[in-house]
Amino acid sequence: MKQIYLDYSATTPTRKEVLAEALPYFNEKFGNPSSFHSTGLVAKKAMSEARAKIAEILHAAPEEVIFTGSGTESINLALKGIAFCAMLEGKKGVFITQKTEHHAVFETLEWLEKLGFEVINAKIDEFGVIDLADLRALLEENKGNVLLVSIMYANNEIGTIQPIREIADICHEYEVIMHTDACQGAEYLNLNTEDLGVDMMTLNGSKVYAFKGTGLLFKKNNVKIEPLIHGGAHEGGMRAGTENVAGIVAFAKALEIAEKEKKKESARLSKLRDYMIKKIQKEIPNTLLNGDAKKRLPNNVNISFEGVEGESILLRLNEKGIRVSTGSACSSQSLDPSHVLLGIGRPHGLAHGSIRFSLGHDTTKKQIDYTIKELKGIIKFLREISPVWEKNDWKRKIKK
Amino acid sequence: MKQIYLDYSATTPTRKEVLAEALPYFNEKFGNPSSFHSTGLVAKKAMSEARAKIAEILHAAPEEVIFTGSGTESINLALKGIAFCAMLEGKKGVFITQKTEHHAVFETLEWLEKLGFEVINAKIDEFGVIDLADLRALLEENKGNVLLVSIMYANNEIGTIQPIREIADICHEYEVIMHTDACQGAEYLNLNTEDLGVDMMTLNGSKVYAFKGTGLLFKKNNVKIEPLIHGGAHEGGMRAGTENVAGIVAFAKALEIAEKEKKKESARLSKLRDYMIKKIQKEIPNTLLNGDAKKRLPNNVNISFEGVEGESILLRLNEKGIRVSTGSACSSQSLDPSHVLLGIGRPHGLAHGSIRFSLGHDTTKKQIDYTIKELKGIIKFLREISPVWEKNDWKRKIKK
Amino acid sequence: MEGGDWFYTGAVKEHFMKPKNFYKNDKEVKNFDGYGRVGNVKCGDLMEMWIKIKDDKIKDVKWKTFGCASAIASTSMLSVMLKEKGGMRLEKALKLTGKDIMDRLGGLPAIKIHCSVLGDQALRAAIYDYKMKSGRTDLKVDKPAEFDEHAH
Amino acid sequence: MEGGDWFYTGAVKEHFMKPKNFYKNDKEVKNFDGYGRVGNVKCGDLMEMWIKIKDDKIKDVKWKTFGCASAIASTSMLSVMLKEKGGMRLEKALKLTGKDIMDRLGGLPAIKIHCSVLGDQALRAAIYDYKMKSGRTDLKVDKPAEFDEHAH
Ligand SMILES: Cc1ncc(COP(=O)(O)O)c(C=O)c1O
Ligand SMILES: Cc1ncc(COP(=O)(O)O)c(C=O)c1O
Repeated sequence: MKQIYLDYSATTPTRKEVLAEALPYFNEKFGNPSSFHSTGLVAKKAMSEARAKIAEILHAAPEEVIFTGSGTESINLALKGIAFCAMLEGKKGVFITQKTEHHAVFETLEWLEKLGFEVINAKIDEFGVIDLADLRALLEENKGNVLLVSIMYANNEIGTIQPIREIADICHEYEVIMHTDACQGAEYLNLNTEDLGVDMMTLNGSKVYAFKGTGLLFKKNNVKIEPLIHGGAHEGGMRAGTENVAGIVAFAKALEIAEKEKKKESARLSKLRDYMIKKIQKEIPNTLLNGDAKKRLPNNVNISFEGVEGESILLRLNEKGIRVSTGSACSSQSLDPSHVLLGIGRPHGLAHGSIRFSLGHDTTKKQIDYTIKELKGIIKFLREISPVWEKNDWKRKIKK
Repeated sequence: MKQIYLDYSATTPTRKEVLAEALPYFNEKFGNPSSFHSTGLVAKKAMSEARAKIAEILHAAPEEVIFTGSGTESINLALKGIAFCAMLEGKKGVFITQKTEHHAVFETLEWLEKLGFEVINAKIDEFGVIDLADLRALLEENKGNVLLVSIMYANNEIGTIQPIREIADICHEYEVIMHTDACQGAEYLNLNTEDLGVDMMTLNGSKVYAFKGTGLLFKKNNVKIEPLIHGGAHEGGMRAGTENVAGIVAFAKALEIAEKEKKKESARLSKLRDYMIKKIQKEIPNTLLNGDAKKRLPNNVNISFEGVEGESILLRLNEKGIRVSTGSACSSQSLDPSHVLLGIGRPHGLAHGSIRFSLGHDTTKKQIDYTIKELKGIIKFLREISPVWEKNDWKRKIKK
Repeated sequence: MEGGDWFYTGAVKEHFMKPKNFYKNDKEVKNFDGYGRVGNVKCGDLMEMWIKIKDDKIKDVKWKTFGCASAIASTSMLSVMLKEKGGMRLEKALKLTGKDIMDRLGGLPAIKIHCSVLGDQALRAAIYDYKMKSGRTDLKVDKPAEFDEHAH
Repeated sequence: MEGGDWFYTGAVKEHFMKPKNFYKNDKEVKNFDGYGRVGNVKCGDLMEMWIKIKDDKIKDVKWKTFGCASAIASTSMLSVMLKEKGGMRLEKALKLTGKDIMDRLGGLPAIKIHCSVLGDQALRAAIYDYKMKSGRTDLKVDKPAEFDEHAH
């Protein structure tokens, strides 16, 4: 049975061209970039070129690109970097964010709360889009006290795209630094940081057909942060440790390809996405699209199926070779329903019954058709054995 | 010109068998271990098996192995993990270490000093071996206040091996937790944590023929630390972020091979090492071995050449295809002489004139002979153009 | 548990993919003697159970479950356990624990254990319902905490 | 600067691997007119320079250097600059800066710049020595900060 992978938002395979570009750095050009001899300098050169390539894509200076060991580390570096900087000056302060951020943002902020920082969530609407007026009000209310605003570029579960430029502009009116977690946006959205106006931005390799365990933080030169990992002058003193040269080379190659294919691939997938949403809603009754229909990642389809529970759908699809996700991969091991779906106001029943299909490079219309055919049967059966399908009334309440 | 790589302590190439084992996890078995579907579970299984393999080598429980993105991160996790734990309880305290630790340890501790923690160096002798009586005295003096003792297993520059078991025993007499940075020891020394008695231990992949950008922290279950990177339940909640599955698989394979070949390879290299030291000292006058002749890594030769400066030796050897290092790779970009050599009391002149040859898997006697032949000519020439070779008297003072 | 390319054991998979004795329509349970319902949608697990009693033995079982694979599988497995060997005696059925079901499933991941516990609770609720309807006050079963008077 | 498999420029490499005009023995500098020594072993860079003056021009230069590749290369390059085109006029030599040497080397990494600066200091020390010995008090050169009376 061929696998139909519809979980590209959880992670992507490494593309062949990307792996090929990186392979020599494992054993042929394996030097430590900090070494002074030729073997080291060859590695250093590869790293510098990768950095320059990415800087060009981001419209940034090379030294504004800090390579990290994951998207999560990059986020921790941005948020704690600002917090520790304040702490060393004997200050605390306020972080503004919103409810549908990735665990990496909200758990980091939860931890900073324990250290005495304050965290405030700006309001979002039922599609997960930030309320700009509320953000402005919060900035006004906490004037002089806000250390950072962190709002994700695109949501990993429901694909909602935030108005990053507008958010950055408002932050800058109040002279507040803005960070965005762009892990899910990199493949499809504009990464020009001049256009976006952000001060810091997180990307990772595992979502762009590069390596797991790679990430980066774009940080404008004028933004002062403390390092998260000490121990050497690597990455401009911002992230110590022997650099993952192969991973960095792969990351640059992958972003380069993404940039080249962005327009075409986004158009292709947006069409597939809309086709899939429409067809599911037509063929399966009592479903609900989560997230915004338009301000949405080209590859994201997130749907709640009334009366059934997500894991059961996931595992039955899995038996048909179809790989999908309930909420984010990170939370699959948790029993709580997705904080994102609860965050946009979905009742628990619907939050428990959601499936994220995330499309990607290898996704075809044929795969989508096959998936929907199988899905239809699965939902039908699970509803048949579900005690909430006919009896409960929450399903009627939420219908629009 | 064939390259003679004598800088294995800076980094190692990935071994063919190791790369082969890891390659499928880039695109064939590329799933996110947190994903619930089969593609995810296949990756999870590989990771679990890697963890179990390593746990067996360390004589630890699988959940006592926390994978990180480098040795440096592992060290930061151990040290800051303890510090933040204390901070959240409203406490500060003392860290005990010694002067020849890797930058990852001493720069992390320097940073913790800024946050209000105290750092004390235990005395070492001229070979870099810790003074156990002094350690005990410090523990006695600071009774009830010491949060952690961190002493490296083997030094990366001069190869000195510390009496880890004795250190751990003394720490435990005072009920103090002990961490060891074993990045340089993994290939050659006993990694059985029951034998060593340590509570935490750092290893990394880039020194054991696995991947750069991989590391781990062994942490006994009863040791409580705060995570360094928040954002998910990965690694038992101790290190969030999508796991570097390929890197983890590679790490386990590499440690497995190391364990198998440890005895034989240590014997082979010890012999080569002693041959090299003897031959250099015989053929080149006015040299000085740095570190202990016996309590020494099998692959480390570190020698000061009077009257010449290390970088010049390094670059002239490089022209002959020979790759060596002055001090640690990390500090190559710094003008200060090695903190390790100054730490064991070498005068600046000799500290500036040191070269580390670190042997490894591909090193042969023929390579050593060729290296010494070239080295001899290079030292001769550099001394000819050196103003300190005949005139200065520091060189005589230090001779023994 | 982390062993293969499936999260659960083979038995869980079997009972999840091909559940036994699940409720198909009202006619099936028309002459049943007890009914129980536990859990709620908020927690992500909800179960209904119908039992038919004869000679103090459980002669038939039907169920419905909203929940994850382990919830569905454990209810299915419970129904098999109750019906096998001519039907389980009520006395014994009342002693059944979540662990018994779990053991038959070959174990469950720690985080999922609460699901299988729901099965024995649904059973107890159904037996309590039977006790009330039949006047079998000798049956040692208390009113379930979540017992919904109106549903019965 | 991070461009290749060598840390420095081609010119640095050339002058480091094949340094020009370095001191070979005392006889060579017997009739030289000025001597300077700057730097110290502690900092990792130390330089000696001997100059021969004729008609206010530097006719010959010899040097010794303890230091990194850029220190050796920059002294070598300086010696070439001083001797070329029939020898540099003292006046012009006194205006030489570290940057001039660096430019001829095609640049140096920021962290290494201080090394090349040592070359012009050694030269100045040597010219000061010549000034003292020859009574050429018109030469605009001050006593070097590190001037070692006993060494001269
Ligand atoms: C002794 C020692 N500790 C720590 C490290 C840091 O490891 P990494 O470069 O993987 O961060 C190294 C090597 O770089 C080392 O030699
Ligand atoms: C939106 C978002 N932020 C952050 C991350 C974390 O990235 P990583 O897994 O590389 O740490 C992810 C994916 O896991 C993500 O989707």
